Amino acid sequence: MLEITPLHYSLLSAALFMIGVIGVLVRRNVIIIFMSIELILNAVNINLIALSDQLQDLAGQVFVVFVIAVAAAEAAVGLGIIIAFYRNKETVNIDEIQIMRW
Amino acid sequence: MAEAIVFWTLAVLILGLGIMVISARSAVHSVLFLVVNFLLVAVLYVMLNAEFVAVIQVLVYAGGIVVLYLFVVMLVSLKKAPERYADPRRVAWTGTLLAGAVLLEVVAIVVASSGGGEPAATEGALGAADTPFAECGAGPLVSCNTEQLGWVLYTSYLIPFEVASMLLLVAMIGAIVLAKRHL
Amino acid sequence: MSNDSSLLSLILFTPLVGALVLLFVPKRQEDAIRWIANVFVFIGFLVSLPLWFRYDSANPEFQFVERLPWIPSIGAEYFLGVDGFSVLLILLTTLMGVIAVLSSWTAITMRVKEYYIFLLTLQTGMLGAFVSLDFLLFFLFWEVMLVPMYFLIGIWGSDNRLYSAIKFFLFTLVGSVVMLLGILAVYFYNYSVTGVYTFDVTQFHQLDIPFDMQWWIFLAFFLGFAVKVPMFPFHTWLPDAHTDAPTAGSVILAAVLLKMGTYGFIRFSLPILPEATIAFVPLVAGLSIIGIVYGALVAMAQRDWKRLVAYSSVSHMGMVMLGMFALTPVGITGSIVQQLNHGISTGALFLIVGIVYERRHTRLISEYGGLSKIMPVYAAVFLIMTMSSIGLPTLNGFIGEILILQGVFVVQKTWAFFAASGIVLGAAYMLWLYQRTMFGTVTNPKNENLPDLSMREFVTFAPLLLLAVWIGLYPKPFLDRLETSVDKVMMRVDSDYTPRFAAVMDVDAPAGAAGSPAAIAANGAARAGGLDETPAEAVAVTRVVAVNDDPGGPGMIEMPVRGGGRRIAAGN
Amino acid sequence: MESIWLIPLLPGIGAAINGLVGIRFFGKRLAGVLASFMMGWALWLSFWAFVELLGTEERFHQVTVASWIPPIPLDTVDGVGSFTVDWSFTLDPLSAMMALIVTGIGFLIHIYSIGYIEHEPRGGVARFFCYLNLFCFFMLTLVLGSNFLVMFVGWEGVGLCSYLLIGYWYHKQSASDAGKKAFIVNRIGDWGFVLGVFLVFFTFGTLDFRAVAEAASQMPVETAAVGFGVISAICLLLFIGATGKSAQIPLYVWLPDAMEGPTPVSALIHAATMVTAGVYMVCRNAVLFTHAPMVMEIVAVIGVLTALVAATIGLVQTDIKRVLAYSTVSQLGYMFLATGVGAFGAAAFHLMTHAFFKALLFLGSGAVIHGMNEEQDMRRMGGLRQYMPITALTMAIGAVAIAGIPPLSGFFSKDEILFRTFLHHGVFVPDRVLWGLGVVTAMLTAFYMFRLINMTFFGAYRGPAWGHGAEEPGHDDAGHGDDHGAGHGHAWHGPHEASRWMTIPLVVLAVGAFFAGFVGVPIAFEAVWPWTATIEHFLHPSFVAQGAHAVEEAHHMSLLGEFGLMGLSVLVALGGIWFAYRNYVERPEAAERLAESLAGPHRVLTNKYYVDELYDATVVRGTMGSAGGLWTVDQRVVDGAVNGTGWTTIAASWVSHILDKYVVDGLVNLTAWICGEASYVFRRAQTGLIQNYAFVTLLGVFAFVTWFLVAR
Repeated sequence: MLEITPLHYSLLSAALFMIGVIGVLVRRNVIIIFMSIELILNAVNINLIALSDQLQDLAGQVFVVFVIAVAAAEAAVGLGIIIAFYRNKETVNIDEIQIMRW
Repeated sequence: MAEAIVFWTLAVLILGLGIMVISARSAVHSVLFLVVNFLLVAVLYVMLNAEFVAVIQVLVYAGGIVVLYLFVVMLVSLKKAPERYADPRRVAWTGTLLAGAVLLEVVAIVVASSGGGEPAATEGALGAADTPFAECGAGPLVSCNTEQLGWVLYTSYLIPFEVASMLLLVAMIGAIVLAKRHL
Repeated sequence: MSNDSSLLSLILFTPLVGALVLLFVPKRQEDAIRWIANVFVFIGFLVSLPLWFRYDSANPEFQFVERLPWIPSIGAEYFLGVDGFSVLLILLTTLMGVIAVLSSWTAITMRVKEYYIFLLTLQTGMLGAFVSLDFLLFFLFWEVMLVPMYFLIGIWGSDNRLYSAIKFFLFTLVGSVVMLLGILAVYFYNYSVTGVYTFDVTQFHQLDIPFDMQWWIFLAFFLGFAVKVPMFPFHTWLPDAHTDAPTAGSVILAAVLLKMGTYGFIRFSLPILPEATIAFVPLVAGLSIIGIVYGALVAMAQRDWKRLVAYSSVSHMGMVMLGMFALTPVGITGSIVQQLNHGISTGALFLIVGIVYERRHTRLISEYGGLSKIMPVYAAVFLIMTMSSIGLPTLNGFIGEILILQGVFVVQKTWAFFAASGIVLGAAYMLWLYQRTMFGTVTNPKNENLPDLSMREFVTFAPLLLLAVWIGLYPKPFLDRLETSVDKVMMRVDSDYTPRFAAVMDVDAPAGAAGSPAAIAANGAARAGGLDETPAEAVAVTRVVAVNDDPGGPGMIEMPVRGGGRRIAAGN
Repeated sequence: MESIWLIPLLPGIGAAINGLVGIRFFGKRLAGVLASFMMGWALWLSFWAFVELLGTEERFHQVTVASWIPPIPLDTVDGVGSFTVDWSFTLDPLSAMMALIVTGIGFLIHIYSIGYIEHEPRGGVARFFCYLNLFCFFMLTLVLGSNFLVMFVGWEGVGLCSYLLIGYWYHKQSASDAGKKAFIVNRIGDWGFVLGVFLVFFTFGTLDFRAVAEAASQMPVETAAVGFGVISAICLLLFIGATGKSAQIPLYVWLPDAMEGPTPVSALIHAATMVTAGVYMVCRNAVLFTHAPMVMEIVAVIGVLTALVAATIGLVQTDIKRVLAYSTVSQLGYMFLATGVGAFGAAAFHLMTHAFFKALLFLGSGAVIHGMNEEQDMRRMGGLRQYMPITALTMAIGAVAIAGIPPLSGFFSKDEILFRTFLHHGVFVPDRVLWGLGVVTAMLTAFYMFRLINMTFFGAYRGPAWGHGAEEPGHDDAGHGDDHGAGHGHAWHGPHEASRWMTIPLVVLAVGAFFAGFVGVPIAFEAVWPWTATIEHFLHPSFVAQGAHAVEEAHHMSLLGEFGLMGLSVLVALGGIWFAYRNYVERPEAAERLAESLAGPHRVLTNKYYVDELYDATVVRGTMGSAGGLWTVDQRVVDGAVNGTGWTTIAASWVSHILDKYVVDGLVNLTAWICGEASYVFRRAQTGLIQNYAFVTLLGVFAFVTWFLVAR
């Protein structure tokens, strides 16, 4: 309980991950859904860092760097899409973002 | 002992902030919670001897991405939050419950698999054996972490690194194209 | 000829380059387009002139040869080369191209850009057919020609242009499809003999294809070429196409496109399929004679000026075919010369129609009359061209006709007898046309102030007039250039024919050289000597005799026992 | 003598100049003078050539200018020959004489034309002289050419020129019709001619006259015993050509119509030179013809029949020029009669004298027509001798000459022909028959010529009245000038003598017509006139092969008989003249009564035996009909077949289209339809709500993890 092992980190990241997932599932606001995705990514990062520390392997950190890069890209493009969509539909309600069904 | 205290406070704070993020009414608030969340995660990284990543976390996430979110939130001026719309087709808490279930299962798996976690230091040697940077010695990755990371990035991960840069470039252009009213 | 190594390609692609350049000219600037087209086609003519001067008429081989792999997998090559026939026809093509483009300066006012692009593309297509010594390449250009012509007729034509255009296209296409079969047959036969896949025509010229196969292949080629000539039963596309085509189209059609068929016969059918050719002589000659008389008579019945000229060219082309299938040097020479003459005179006649059509927009002969009072220069040009068309001595038409008829006469008197009647009929319908349009008083008030030839229009006629007189008075340069080529063909169809250039050739040169007449001559001599008597030839002989003995007329043709060659028996 | 090729070339150059620049820029006088100058130059050259020829012993001079068709091997009867033609010209007695005639008469007629044509518009004058010069160019090529093809160049060329000159007043329908008729009829003749030429090459392997003659002289004479051989065929074909060019039966019909042309043209082309080309050609090939006696017989018969028929038609014509036209046809018949009986010298002799007096008569009639303001109908003339004495006198001389009154030229030539005919022993035709017909024709000739003279120059003036200045003389005759501008635009002051340009040639020709005969005085006159039969002796080398120096077989009979024949023909001629005088001067009404009493024959004659109608009904209608028929066939049958193929193809394509649309494509559509229907069920899953998808994903994760948990 007092000694912190990678196990704890993994549990933390899992919890955070699920929080993110819940956010994605529950919220209607697309922006917030995006933020939840960021949370999920962070959860993953935590896991990677922890394991890289335990395994004394830098690969984990490297991947984190890449994840961050991808996250940045994703945020940029995703938010761009949101702006464009909002400009046309005057809404960010995910329920109304279904023009591509069928 | 100190480490444990720090970890637990951090853990509680991170999870709490996470919940705040996904539950805040207004988007602005959740953005703010998100910033704090990221900062705390950065601290967590420092604890795990990943200074460089921690710095990146602060600079890119807290400094860049979140500001981006903030702008978007400002741009998207909603008359009423989407949550106000009654939506009979979907039940919020089914998702929550399911997520919770999954979480429990994972916890169970993790706990079971670890079985009274032995100290990480034991595997230190085998990790160090095939690490490409000999000059840092086989010791823990406390010292010259950034240097080693840079070394690895620019040698064995060079191609993915370049690809990532391309990805960012493309994303930048894409974002501009998307956000611009009319080209 | 190393210095001329790329002359033919230059000639071939200059018009195409012009077309490409035109693609980038905005279509509003019509005058610029006209200028560019004229300049390019004129350059094309200039670069073709060296052929006339540098062609070595003493050398029986193909000259200015270019040879590059094209589709190696099937042995098709980019293989160009010319001999006497193609040199003259290429020069005719480039000249007529200049004239056609120049003549449509004011005639074409809509879609000018596309018009000139099509015209230049057509030019390249025709030249390609004349220069290519690779059968597949020839076929490619042969088909390429169709498309621009189709659009020229279909877009810029008159009354029911679509009907005519489609008729023209389908008719020729049917023929060429059958021809393609023939080509493939030769191609695979050649492979079975030599084991090499090639479309090399000079190689085909040395094949000895078994007679039955020759017979079928000849039939295939015949359909392809006879449609284009056009010979009697296949001629009906011609009047329609001519009548509805724009002036330049008719000029090109008459002057060059029709020559494709005859050129095909002389280049492919005769040398590749000699025995079958001999077997088919009576059929072709018969159709030609029918064509001569028939075309002339139908021409007499026309009320439409252009249609009359079209039918007259049916008659003339019949003359050309007859001369060719006399299979005598004089006849073949005459038929080539007559092709040039037909190009010159009929082309000019279509230009002449075009000029009044541009002014009056009608082709009905009854609409005109008494024009020689209003347009004296025009009348004079028309008179000269009429005379050249009906074969007045000192003009070009005479040379061709006299050579053809003389060449035919020694083979079969009755043919010459009927063919010569075409001369009378020709005079009849042409003079009648001239009288109805040029003579008499001006009855139609619309004609009263038609402008005479403009400077540009006269310039289009000047070279034709010049050529008409030149060929009429001193055809020697033209005949000299044909000599060796004619002999090569003769040696194929007549195994014991002694070529005139035998002296020039050194016989003990390495004889199997590709297409070297020495080799062929030796081969022919051997066959004449009856050394290698293959069953195929035996078949050939029997078949030939069977086809060729005609009760009518004292037997002028007798089939020798050997080699499918033939000799003239003493008459009556 | 090496420059004889210049003789044809000079008029050619004149024609080129007049045609290219003259029509635009030259004045009337300049154009005429230029053309006449060229002719004069040519006359000068041919005169010196003639003198040189007399000077030398060698009678044949061949000048090759250039190679026309280079040698091309071609099979002939005996093995492979070589077909080659040169631009080469021959000067021999015959061609020298012809060249003199053409250039001489041509020159005079050019001079005459300057006066005759001056009422035409300026460009028209240059055009006229251009054509005239061009004609002389071709005619001289014809006579000087030393092989068949060069001759054929001239042969066709003169045809063209006569076409152009007959149709000179092209705005007249009749004129252009006549021109066309002339050309096409000539073409029919040329058809035979070219075939003959081909046969010549095929037989002898060459086209050169001399060489052909040499070869032919080696071959047997194809008498009735030998049979109708190659040479006979050649001669027959050539003669067909001659009938076309020289207006013999059956192709004579174009010549009378040719009178639509201006009178100088009729004089030059249709009297003196072109129409004699056929005779010249026969003489040129004398060796061939002498080897084909049967064809000679045909020639003689055709000749004499033509002479007779034309003469009878000439009896009743009222158009002055048409009378002369038929007289020309008849005289040509005489010439062919001569060649037919082997008297080539006599034929050439008559050709020459005829050239003189017939040109004279035509020019005279031109002067009359001119003076009568384009009046051509003799019934509207009469008594003109007081208005135009020179014309009257010269024409009278011409008439006497053609009638055959000694010592004028016509007498000698015609009598020579009759004499030789009398001696001739035919193959089929019994002796003396040809001679008899000839004599009859001689009488008819004398009659209609003097009928012409009398109706024109004697008796009372029957023409239109003329006023002074303004009012135009009213006349309504087809051949008259209202519709061709000449004689128009200036008021007509009555019949008047023509200008100097026209009278001087008349006088010169009259002198010629008077004395030309003395070069061929019959041998019978040896006693009184030492230079007998000069022209026959001169020409003789042209009629025999080079090698064969066959001495001219003497045609002799008793002097008495010969003089008797002469006397007879003179009497006959005088009889004709007297009859004409009696009917048209003493009692003009007698002619009408004669016509009424012989109404039937008269109608037939005035309608020219309905030959034109016959040809029109058969040949012309036939050709036109077949043309129209074939045109229909071409549209309906040949083209119909093509279109039929097209339609059947289209129909087939429709059928297959239906099949394709409702059967084959039907299956495809059915499949598609089933899928579509099914999709309604499945697509409900596709809400398009991202969160649904995410939820499902999570479900998947849940399932996976659960499995993982349970599995171990």
